[in-house]
Amino acid sequence: MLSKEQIAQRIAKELKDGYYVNLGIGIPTLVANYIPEGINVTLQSENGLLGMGPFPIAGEEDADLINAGKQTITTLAGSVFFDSAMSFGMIRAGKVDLTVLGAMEVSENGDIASWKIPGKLVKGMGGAMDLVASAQNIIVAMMHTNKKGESKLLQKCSLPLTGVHCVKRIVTDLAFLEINQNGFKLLERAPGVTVEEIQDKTEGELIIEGEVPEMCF
Amino acid sequence: MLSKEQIAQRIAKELKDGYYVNLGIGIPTLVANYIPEGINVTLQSENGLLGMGPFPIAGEEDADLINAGKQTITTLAGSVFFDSAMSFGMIRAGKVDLTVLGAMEVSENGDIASWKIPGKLVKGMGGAMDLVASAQNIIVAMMHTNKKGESKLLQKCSLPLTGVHCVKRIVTDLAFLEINQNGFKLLERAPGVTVEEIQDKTEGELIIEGEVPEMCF
Amino acid sequence: MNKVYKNANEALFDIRDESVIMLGGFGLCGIPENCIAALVQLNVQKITCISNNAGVDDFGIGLLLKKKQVKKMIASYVGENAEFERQLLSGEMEVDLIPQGTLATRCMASGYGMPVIYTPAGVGTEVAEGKEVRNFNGKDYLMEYAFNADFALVKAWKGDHLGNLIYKETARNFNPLMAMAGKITIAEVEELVQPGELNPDYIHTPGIYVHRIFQGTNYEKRIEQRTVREK
Amino acid sequence: MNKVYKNANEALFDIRDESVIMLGGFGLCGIPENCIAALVQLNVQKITCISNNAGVDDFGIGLLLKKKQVKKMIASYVGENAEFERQLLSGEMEVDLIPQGTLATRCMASGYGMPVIYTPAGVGTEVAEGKEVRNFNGKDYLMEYAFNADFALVKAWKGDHLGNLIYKETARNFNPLMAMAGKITIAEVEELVQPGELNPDYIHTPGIYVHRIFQGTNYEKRIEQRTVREK
Repeated sequence: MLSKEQIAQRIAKELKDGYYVNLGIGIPTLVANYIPEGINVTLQSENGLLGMGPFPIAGEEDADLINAGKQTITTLAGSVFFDSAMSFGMIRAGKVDLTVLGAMEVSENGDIASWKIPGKLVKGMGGAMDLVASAQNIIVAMMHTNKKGESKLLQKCSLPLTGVHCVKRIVTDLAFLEINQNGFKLLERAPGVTVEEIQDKTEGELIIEGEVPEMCF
Repeated sequence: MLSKEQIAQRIAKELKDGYYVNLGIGIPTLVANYIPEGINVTLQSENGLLGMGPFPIAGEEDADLINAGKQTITTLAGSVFFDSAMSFGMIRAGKVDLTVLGAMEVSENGDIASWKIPGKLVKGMGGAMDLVASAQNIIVAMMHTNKKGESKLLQKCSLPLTGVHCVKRIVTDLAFLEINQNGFKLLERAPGVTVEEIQDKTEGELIIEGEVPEMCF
Repeated sequence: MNKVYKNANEALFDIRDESVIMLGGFGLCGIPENCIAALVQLNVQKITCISNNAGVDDFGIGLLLKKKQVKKMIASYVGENAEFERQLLSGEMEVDLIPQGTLATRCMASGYGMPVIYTPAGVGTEVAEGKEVRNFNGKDYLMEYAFNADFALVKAWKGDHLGNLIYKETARNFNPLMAMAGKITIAEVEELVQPGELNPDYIHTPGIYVHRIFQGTNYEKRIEQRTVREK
Repeated sequence: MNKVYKNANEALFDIRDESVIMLGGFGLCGIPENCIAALVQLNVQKITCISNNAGVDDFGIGLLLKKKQVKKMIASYVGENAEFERQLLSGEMEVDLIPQGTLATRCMASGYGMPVIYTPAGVGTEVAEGKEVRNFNGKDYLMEYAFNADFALVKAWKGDHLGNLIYKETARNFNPLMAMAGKITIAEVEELVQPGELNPDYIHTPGIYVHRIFQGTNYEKRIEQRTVREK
């Protein structure tokens, strides 16, 4: 079973040199800590920044410089600021190569639910609906099951949707999966996790072809 | 009969303090020379400048600094540069208070033709179609008749249109007219020009109500 | 034509109950602090706020919520505010949640004279309910209307007497977009300068969009998530 | 990921006959002089040019016209060019004239992922022929499609190794819009600097839109209408 850090680490292996990447709040943010050696990626923050740097050193926080999670951050040499319309413009235009975000539920046809639990608090979708509707290449980072132990990989989402037919790949604490026309194709198992356990915890159609390798880091 | 400079001068009397104004090529450009004392207007050039200044002093021309007529110009304190999409954005959004432009023909319902003579050269519409379609307040500056002595104020334009139902007022070498639902309403005569002469040279419906005053400068 | 006002209360002199008001900022970053304080002090009632977020309980738009001045909130994310949650669940306040990019682009559309925009954001979700869906090049888009507001209240870093504005870092966010979408746009700036002091190549909002401007005071610039690293 | 090329010929290495090419600039102001020279030298044939103007007889896009490299010209104003007129009237070249604001906004729409825009420009004229007209709030608008191009060739004042660009004065014009609309965008700059040398608040085109960049040489920057006043 992967820790949140390991989920981020596995996703980071999918980064390619020159990628522009948008990382959502939560586990996705951690991906920035595991960018492979020799790979240069530029992080986009949808509030209006390209080239997001690390958190500031204590005492050097700048209230005018935050990311989409409202965290204080820094810039790097070559960073650019822009307004939110241009920011979502470049997202809609498909200029962002990879989008990593969290989810409450994902369905076997690539639908995602992440912004609302009816009857409980509605926090709002923020930029998630724009991101999932526009990105060509979306990886969802999440736990395989919710706190009650119920699968988050479903035949059909039960919560209000954020977007339809958009998720391409999923990395959970148990597995790396790809969505194809038939369902969740199991690409890799987390170290020490069996195919049976993944099958057990996947409510949607799980596609297993041949030997499923264990992830390596 | 007015000279081109006097046409510009009469139009300049319509300027109000704080106006943002777009002046087309030709006679309209001359309006800038007659801005009344105590009136502050800001000139917009649709290639991407707000706050156009006078021509540069010889030897100080800057190839990167031109107006929509491709003439070398200068800036003023408080000028702003922007791209052409924002420039036409502010035009479409109705932020420009007054647009002055030339025309080949104007019809009594406010149509304007100014960009093409079939069979002869087609120069293109440039920004004229955007300007006439968007501006709330358009004054056309032109001669009352063409080189053959034919009226340019028509029942119906004969040339391909630049825009429909858009011209509000016209200043020619003979008269100051306003377009209302019935035709060209004669507001003022040029000094020494009779109502009869204006009537003679106006093919479209001319509306004359009471005594028509002579322009004063 | 004088655009310069002494302070927020004077610049907001004609604000009325039931106004539709846009407020720039993302989270607490780049919010018009002085204008918000004036709205509280002037006690304007039943306002519709259009803003990406709703502030926190005791700052930003949260101050207006606490005094129950807000009839309706149009935002994309409101997860930082418990009073907001209470008023929403109790039905005291209407809420319209719209995707962040849609919000930004609808403001820009207004400033660019575009009546509608098409965006794929929200297709197939409850955001699409009642909206026109149209397919272009094999992809579905929602038609969304341009937004404007009776008043747009924005915060810039520097501004001049003609209303030209420059924003700092990510405090830019929605400010230039809302500045273009106000029937009356009021800008508060940290530093008000004479025309000519801002480089004309680097102005983000041309003064043609700005009706009133004043130099704000006592900026608190509260940080929502103070995150730091070891030296 | 290296975006930096040595010169125009190298940056344009994969340009092909029949390419659709956008060229920034307004008149001769802010045109990609080095890229145009390379197109002439590489002798690319049957190209479609999208540019506000068509240059003059012996400079700018006029150089491509003279060598009959242009199959089709999409522009808003072409009144400065006699060779253009000749080829147009003789039927050697196709021409599509579109309003300047429509041209600008269609490029921007591409960079902003908007499939179409609505504009009132051209309603009731021959520009509207065959196009959808739609009424919003009592006003008619034409639906116009976003534009993109195989290559967008733009000219900036300064640029860095990541492709971030800053334009100077009115040489900005169409350049940032076309920079957003190229499947491959190639920027030539007067000064190429290291990342970090441009102020991140003042960059006009973020590098995400730019695929290749090089420092141009021998800029002629010809002036079309030299107008001056007395001292």
